Amino acid sequence: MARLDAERRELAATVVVYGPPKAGKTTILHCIRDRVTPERRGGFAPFGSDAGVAPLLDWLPLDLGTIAGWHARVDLYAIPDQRHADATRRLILADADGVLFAADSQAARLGDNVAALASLRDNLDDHDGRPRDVPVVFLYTKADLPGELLLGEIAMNRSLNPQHHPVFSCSALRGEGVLEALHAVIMLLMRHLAPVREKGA
Amino acid sequence: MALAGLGHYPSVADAHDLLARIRADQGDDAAAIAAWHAALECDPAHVGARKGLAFVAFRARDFTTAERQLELAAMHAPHDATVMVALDRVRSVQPGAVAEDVPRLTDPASGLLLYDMQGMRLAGGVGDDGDETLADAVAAEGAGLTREAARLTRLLGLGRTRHFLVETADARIAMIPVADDAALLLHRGAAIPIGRLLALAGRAAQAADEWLERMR
Amino acid sequence: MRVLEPWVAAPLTELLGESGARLALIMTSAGQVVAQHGFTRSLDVMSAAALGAGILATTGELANVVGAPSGFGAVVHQGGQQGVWLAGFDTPRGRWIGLVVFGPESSIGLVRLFFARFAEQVARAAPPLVPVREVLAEGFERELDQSLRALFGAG
Amino acid sequence: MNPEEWSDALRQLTGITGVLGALIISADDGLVVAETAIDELATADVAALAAALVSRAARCTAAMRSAVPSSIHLLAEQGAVLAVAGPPPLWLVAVARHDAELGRLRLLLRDFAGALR
Repeated sequence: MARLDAERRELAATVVVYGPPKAGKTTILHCIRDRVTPERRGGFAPFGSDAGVAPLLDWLPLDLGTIAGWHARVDLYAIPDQRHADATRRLILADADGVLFAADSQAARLGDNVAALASLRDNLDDHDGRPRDVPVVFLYTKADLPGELLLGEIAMNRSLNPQHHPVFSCSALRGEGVLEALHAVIMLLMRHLAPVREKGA
Repeated sequence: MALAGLGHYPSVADAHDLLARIRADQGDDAAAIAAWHAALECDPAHVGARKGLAFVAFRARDFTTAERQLELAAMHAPHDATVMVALDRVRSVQPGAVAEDVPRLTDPASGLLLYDMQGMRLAGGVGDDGDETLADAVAAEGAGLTREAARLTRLLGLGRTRHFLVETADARIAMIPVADDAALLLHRGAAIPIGRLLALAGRAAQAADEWLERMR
Repeated sequence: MRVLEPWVAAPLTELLGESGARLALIMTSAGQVVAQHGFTRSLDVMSAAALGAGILATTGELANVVGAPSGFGAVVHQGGQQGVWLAGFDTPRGRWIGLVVFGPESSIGLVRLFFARFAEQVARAAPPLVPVREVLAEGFERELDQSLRALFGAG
Repeated sequence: MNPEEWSDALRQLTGITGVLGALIISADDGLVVAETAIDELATADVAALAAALVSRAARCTAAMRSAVPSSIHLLAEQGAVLAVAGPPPLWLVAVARHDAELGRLRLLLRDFAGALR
């Protein structure tokens, strides 16, 4: 849930990266981290010290700087894939102000995408069990794989995105499209947080 | 006048003490002793009454009683120099008494250790053989102990630590804070009377305070 | 130590220093992490927050069932080498939960004592919440867009 | 000693002039096992802090290669805390004003701690 501290003029929001297993959720976080200047990344917790093992990146705080006198930050969480992490998933989503849905572009993964989207809807209830209206942006990953493996954006939209949420295609390896999608979801959630203000309010 | 005052405030230990001193001056030791005991009933920590009882006992050449009373006084007022001086005097005239030297800070085998609140040893030692590694380890733990005692007195609203005693099966250890940022530990065998341990530690603390002052 | 609400930092530092605790996690009763110390992986933080919030909710239910009207003050588990302290406390931001893991150098008593002080300090330090609509100025969106462009190198 | 005798012993201790409270604590976890005290004394805090002090004292005597502490006595400007070891992990603790009859308190604590065994 977005947090506003009027005294310190601080604003913090949470974006959750959701999607089926192996759709590239942590890759997306790595990609964002690598492209943001280090001083904006926020001091994030040290990861496990096993040398040679790539740390599992699941939380990335971003400092957006001062906006209209507000110090704004966004916490990015990648939802865990593990079956046993159901409670964790629900809790992370309970605080989500926006969702970046990573859908795997491979035709063979369409069923996984649909299942993940259904579980997102199930988990997006508020603390009292009512469904919450949270801005969602789609990110179709692995767009750089050979075309014969992919489903194509139109077919993907038909199955996953009949509501016409914003869509971005990305090649996770090269990272194209990821920042644009993040930009879009942050703009949407901020607009959502402060429903277009009355003039001068 | 003291009698009149006592009539008004019979429970005030100081009034009994004053009456006792008048009786002692008049040479009426029995009445003085009774008045001092009355003072101690009002205030068991009354150092003046302890000193008075020691004085009349000393005058009567009862050195054992004099020493015991002064040790009890030292227990309640470890920093009172007059008590220390009186104890020295009693012990020096006591037949067969072995006057115990105040342990010296410069002697690493004195069982006296001075350390700062960072746990660094400033002077002294604790082992019989002046083992420096041991002394450094004790200094490090001692600082933790002094801080813990200060935390307890602060959170329970008891004011500043005066002294801390630990007894084990084989030892008695006194800790006294010195200045604001140091403390000393005095380590003795279990046979030492507590009053004497505190008297020694009190005098050592005084010496340590002066020593620290000179160092600064 | 990592804190999302900066005014929690000083009380948490005191709690950790005075109690000698190894790990600490402060969260909302919904499980949102407010501050943490000592966890090395953020996934562990999320799991601990989820489990902690769940345990406290379950214990509250248990208290109702066995007829302890005000609930249990805290849930404590004392293991051989480590103990866990889990307790809710009220703040102007709603009910929060603290989870503290401590070793033999500390004790339940010390954690209880300094946790109570921590909860008092947090309740005092919390700045008031202000509804969003009142405070976001016009131009916020334009500036946000510019800031994101600069941040993501999109010019 | 049974719990009834415990509270009897604690009541005798608090009967001494200037004694604000007497507790049996578990030194391992810093919690109160039994207590008799005036209302103003935060006995749970006393238990936590006294247990921490006992543990610090034990580290100190260990560093000195001495035996474990059997009693501690802290005198401060406005009060005193005395504690005597009972059967592990129990300690008998008393908090008193600085002008209390500390000598008598110390002896009585010893007697009761011995009887706890």
